[in-house]
Amino acid sequence: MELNPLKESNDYKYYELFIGPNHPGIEGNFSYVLKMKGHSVEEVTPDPGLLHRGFEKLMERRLWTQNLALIPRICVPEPDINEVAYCLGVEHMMGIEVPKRAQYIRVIVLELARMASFLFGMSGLGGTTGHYTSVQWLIGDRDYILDLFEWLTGARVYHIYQYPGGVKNDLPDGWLDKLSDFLDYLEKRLPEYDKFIFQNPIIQKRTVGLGYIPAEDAIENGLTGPNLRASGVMYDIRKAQPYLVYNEVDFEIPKTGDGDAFSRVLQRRLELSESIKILRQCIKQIPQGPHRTKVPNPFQFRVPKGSYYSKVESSRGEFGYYIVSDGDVKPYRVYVRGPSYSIGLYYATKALVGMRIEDVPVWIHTTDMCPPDFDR
Amino acid sequence: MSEWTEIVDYFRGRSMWMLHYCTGCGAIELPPTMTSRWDMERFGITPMATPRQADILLITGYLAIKTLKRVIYTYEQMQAPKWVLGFGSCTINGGIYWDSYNVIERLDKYIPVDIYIAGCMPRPEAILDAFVKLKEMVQMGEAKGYEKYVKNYDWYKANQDKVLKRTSPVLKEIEKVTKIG
Amino acid sequence: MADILDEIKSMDLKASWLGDWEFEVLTPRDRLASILSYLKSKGFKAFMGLSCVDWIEEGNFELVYILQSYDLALEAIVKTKIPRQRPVIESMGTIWKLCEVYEREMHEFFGIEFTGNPNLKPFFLENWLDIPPLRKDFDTLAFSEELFEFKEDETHGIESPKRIE
Amino acid sequence: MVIVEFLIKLSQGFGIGALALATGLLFGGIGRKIMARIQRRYGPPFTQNFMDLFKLLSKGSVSHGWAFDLGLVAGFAPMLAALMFLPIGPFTLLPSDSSLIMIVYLMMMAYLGMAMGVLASGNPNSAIGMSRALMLMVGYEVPFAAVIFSVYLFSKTGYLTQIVTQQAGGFMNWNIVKMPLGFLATEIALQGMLGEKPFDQAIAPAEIASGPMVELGGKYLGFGMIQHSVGLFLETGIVVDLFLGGAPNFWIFIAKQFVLYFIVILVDAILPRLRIHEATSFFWKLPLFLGILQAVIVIIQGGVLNV
Amino acid sequence: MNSLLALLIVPVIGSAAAAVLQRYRLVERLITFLTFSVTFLFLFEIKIGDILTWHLDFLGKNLEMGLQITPLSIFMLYMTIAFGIVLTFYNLSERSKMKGFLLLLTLAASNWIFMSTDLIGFFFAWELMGWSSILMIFGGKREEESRHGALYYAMMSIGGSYSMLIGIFLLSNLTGTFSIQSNVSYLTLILGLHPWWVLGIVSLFFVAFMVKSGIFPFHTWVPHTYGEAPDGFVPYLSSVMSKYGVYGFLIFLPLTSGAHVPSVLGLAWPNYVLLWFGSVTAVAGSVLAFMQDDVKKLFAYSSFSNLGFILAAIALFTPIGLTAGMFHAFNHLLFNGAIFITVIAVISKVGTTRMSEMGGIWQKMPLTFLTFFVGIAAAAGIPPFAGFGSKWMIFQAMISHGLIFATVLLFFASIASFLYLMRAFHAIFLGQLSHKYDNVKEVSAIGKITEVFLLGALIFFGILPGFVLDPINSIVNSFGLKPLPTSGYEYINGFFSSINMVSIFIVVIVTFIFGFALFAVVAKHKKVPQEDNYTAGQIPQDWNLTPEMYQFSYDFYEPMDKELAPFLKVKIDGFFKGFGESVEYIGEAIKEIFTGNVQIYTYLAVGGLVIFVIAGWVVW
Repeated sequence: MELNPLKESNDYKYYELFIGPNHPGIEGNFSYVLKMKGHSVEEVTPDPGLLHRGFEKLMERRLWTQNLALIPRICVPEPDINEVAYCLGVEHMMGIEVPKRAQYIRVIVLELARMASFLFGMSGLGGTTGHYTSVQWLIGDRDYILDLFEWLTGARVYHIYQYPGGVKNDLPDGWLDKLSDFLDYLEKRLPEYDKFIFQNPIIQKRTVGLGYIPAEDAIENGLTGPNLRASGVMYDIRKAQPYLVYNEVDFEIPKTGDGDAFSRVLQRRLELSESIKILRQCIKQIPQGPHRTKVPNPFQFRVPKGSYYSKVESSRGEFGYYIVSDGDVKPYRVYVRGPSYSIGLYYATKALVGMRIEDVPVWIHTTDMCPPDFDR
Repeated sequence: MSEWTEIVDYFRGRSMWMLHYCTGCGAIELPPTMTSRWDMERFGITPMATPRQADILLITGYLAIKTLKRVIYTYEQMQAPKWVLGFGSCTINGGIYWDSYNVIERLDKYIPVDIYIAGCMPRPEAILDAFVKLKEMVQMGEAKGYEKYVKNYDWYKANQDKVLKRTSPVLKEIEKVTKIG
Repeated sequence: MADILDEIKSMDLKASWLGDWEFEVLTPRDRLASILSYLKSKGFKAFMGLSCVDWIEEGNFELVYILQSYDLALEAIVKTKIPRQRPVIESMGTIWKLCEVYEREMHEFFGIEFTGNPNLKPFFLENWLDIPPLRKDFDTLAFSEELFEFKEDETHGIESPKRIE
Repeated sequence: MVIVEFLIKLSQGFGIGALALATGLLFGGIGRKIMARIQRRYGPPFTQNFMDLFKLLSKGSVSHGWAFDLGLVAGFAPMLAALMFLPIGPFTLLPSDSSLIMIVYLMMMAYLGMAMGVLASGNPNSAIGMSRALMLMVGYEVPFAAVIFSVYLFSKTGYLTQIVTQQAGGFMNWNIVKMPLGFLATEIALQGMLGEKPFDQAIAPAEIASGPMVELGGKYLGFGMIQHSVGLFLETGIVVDLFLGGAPNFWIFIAKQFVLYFIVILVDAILPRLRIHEATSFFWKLPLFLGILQAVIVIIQGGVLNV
Repeated sequence: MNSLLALLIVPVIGSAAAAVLQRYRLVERLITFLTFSVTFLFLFEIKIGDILTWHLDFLGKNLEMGLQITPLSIFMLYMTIAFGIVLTFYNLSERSKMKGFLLLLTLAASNWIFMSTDLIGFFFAWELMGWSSILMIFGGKREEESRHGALYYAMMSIGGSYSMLIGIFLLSNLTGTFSIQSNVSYLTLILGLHPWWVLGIVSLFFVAFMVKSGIFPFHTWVPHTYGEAPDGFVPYLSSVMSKYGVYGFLIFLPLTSGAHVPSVLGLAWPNYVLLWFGSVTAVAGSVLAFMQDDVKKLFAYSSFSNLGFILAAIALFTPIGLTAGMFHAFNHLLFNGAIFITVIAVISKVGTTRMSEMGGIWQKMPLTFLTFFVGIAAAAGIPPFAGFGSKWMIFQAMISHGLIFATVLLFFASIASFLYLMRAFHAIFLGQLSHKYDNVKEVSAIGKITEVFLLGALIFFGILPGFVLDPINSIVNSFGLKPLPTSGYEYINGFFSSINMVSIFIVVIVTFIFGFALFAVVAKHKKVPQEDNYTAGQIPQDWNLTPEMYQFSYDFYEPMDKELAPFLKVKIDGFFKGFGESVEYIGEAIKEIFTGNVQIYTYLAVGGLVIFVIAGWVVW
């Protein structure tokens, strides 16, 4: 009975497999080079930079307000967080007080964007496991949100709607009604999704217990957002360090707390419900008033000397802007901290080892990483 | 023989498979175009996994130098007839990244482009419109970018090499990097 | 919450609040490792990012370490300056392994050498021969014009793509 | 005379091949349409698969050598050959050789040929895909074999033509009524044979970039499509002949095939893909149990043929 | 009558000549080849019913010994000698360390086995065959391992021999004669009275046969021995020598054809048990085969898996079962020979037996590749090649008895055989060609002739099986069973249906022609090297991608291995590995006690056996 391993060198056992950039299993234009043995991963090398545009350099060359047109492009599925984070930083450094109504509008926009991003992220799971019907449904429903955005801002994807001191336009008439109609519709759809996706035995079979991330690991490796919360660390910037008017609305941090792929997706699904709850409260509570305060004209727009790290809770985690000003009309330095950086470029090299190839794209998509935000 | 070519072109126009390669941020508008709202499959356009199987290469937005290299490699792995769709302003003149050190300015210096879609980002309707236009061009036998690539290969290659195979610093007058001890 | 700031101040370091939830600590570079370890032991377990600012006029690189404490809901921003002429600093990979990835990026974009980091290969850029791009003296527009040679109505003897209305 | 007869058979064979191909492509097209409607979209035209095939056959492609070419042809020819022994409605081209096991083994030759072609390309993605396809085959062929054997014992013949004639005379004579468990096992195995979800591990685009088809383009992919379409016709046709009593004419035959395919499509639309070892062991549990139970029932009913 | 003796004497003379001229490699090989050919010529001289007897006075006992030709023996003789000719012809150009004189001794022994009418002759021939093959295995490439393999084989053989010897003495004590025929008829007679007694004696014989054929649970020596035997000898070992066991089974199987014993599903229960041994062997062989990385071991397992098929079929002892079994024995000889000859051709060119180090050889050895392809297609049972008919008949034979579990198991083994064949095919011939094999050449002209011959034989006997089925029918007839109806050379008549192989062949050929025509008519393709491959857009040069690093063949069925691992652990890995190890351990211990030289140990073991024989003689 010969079941002993052969004795000599092991080199011939390995081969390389490229996941990305031109591969249906990767998210965006990004690449993992896997060293494989059999059907399992032995070593992971990420290859970023395929989307590197040098934002941090370009922002130094543009006026403070010009940058608003540039930065939504850092994170494509959910561009508004960039604008808000940047505006929050600039406003803090300049000491601008933002009107209440504008803050509410910002929360509405942020939550809508978060919902769109969650729907998009959940469709990634369908795409990798071959559950294409769920992809079609989720992306189709996401389009209603884009329609709302289009009405509000004039654009489907890149809104360029925020401005230091408020938002560019007030809400159009009837927009809030439309929004609440949409929320009604989505609430009707969600149980269907639950049945179809989250209670689907095969989806559960494929994700439950996959890619378990313990809480310690999650903290140590800089995971944030739903990925962190799915591991059981109940930390949400909206609750812990409330910005805008998040302290005036009531919402929960859902607890799934397993740290496996399924709980990461489930976390997003439950937070989607919380977003609906927040939006409903916003619709009720939004005050009348101006939607922006007066700020200097773009060519005189100078931010006092200093630095500040402003951050918001995005659908992927903590999105931070470290802004340095030397008092000029242009920023001296802006550093963007994307939430996918640590998980995509570092933690994946540890987590994917030992996984079968069939689980790799599922793991990638359940962490919902977004290559543009670490390539910048 | 020309009738035969016409028939072939007709079917090519009705069955265009695009490569599933999200080269840039324009790819975010592809899922809506593919899925239930706009349903690209109506026109026989389906995403395909590898360059061997695909007819259309979508350049969805800006191209970093690193990506350009891979795009060219991918394009050369595709088999004729093949078409390239430049997507968004960035492929036309660099768009908002006109002064970026890592983003190319004009795509058709490096590979032949059959149709550009302007806008940042182009709406799904614009994408569909481009596909329909491309279909018409293919059926008329006008979309011959791949032949242009073969004919002017040296010119394209020279442009590609200038960007991809640098042997010396681009900015020469700037003083040397401080030597690190 | 204020305790931690006092403690840091008592260690002979400059520290101040930047906002409601974050404070900055200015440290000389030889004390960087100890202050980071100290903060980690005080609950700032998560490493959020490493940035660098090129103060070209004073001839310094300022390294910015952003740490996060989930228990205190606080952010600590630790800054240290190194000379621009000889940008060498110890790698913090011993405290956070994750830090090595950020250091690799900073090495590429600013040309800072991190001693003790084994993996400082090119990361985002390929075949980069010029000075690191995020330094202030790097002119991205000139670079772009030189390399990509963009002219609005350039045809190169090949007909430009057809415009569709 | 022999030559004339041969030529007649040859032209009939061409006819059957073309018919099967057309039906398979049409089924594929309708399947895509149904799938689109489930996914709340309009979907491609019914004829989309024809256009795709035509385009593929007229498109340029790469070859990795003659083994690559030979493999693709060897993947498609035996499938066509197996078709010649299938009773299609009342018509069988070569009724005297329509042994069921022989047809199953001819189909396997098609897989062998296909495997040779795609593996000659030297891409590890296709190697993984092929290893998965073979592992899955161990899964679904075993319950299917159990069903075949129980049909053998029940009908006391191995000719498909005779199995069909024995079911003549109305619905109550169909094997689906007499051997419901066996039909159930076959239907599940059919899902695996056609490689539809949850058993599409072999191509799994998100995991291995469409697996065996990675290096196929143009006519090679076209040949793969022909093989798939003919295989679709053949496999559903075998099940119709085994359980649904064949058909008095071609149209009813196609209709019955479509019913089977429709079920497959519906399952395909709502289920994601299993992992490969889960899929294989799934086949060894419920379907194999059903198949063997069916065989035991047949044996108890007095099906043992004492020699 | 002389030709019967000639079948024994010619090989012995040839062997002596080869032994003398051992130093001149080519001459030795030529002698081996010529001896086989001459022996084959003598085959034409003999016919069924030829008999030769003589008496031997030994230690005061008068023994009647003899040689006889039965339909079974002539079938076996033709098979073995014809295959030997092909192999020795191929070996003319082969550089392995095979010793021709030992092969010829084996031939003499095998001829004696097939013709012997008495148990003494049978036993001595059996021993001669066993020991000469053991000595042959010493000559493997890796000395230590091949000694190990030979030792293992010797231990198992000795075990089998002792068992058989005890059986022979028991039997002769009961009947007073050594004649096979009278002993078998005596056993048939007392079967009704003392079934257990008969079963015990027969089991003693069966153990020896099972060991020689490598039937579960006595298969443990197979991979070791096959893996280490000289390359040139492995085809003979696997194709021919495994059939001796089948011959042995067939001597004793008619015992239970009477209706004296309780039966299961219309099958006498000893047969039923034997059938299960066969089925389990088939499955275990297949499953173990697809976990191997060593190509010789893989096909060793494949070989004993097929022996399982044969045993399961002949255990039925019905006309169709017997026909199927014998037919499969023939087909196995053919396709296994083709596979092993191509495999050793590749091994001799690339210098390794590890499959994961090979790959892409098809570009360098096209004819070998094609032969191998047809070989595995036949082994997988694909029409219209040899191998399909027998598997098809085995399934029909099994299912007609309602043996659903065993049939499903066999079908599983058959599909699993597809897995390991495909894996070997991929790992050796397909995939990326490593640069270290850039200088590999196709086999020499002699090798090409052999391969073309085997290729032709695989197709010829595939589409005209009647040429084999006719002699098999006469064997079936000689066992007192009613042979299957015949209706022409191109027909195979099964239980449920019959098949015209020529018509299938024509259909396949026509569809292939059509396929190639279509392939030629549609759009043109471009030939690209294997380096130009899909790498998900990454540039291979950037990642220093070598062909070896883009070839996946190690752990090919790892998910399946994991699924099956629990079964293997409990059933085989635990008990039988322990069994195998203990045997090895004893061998090691003896080796340590004595000189440490296995050859001397072997002589000691033979001496022990002789003493044992004489002791037995005196006691009984």
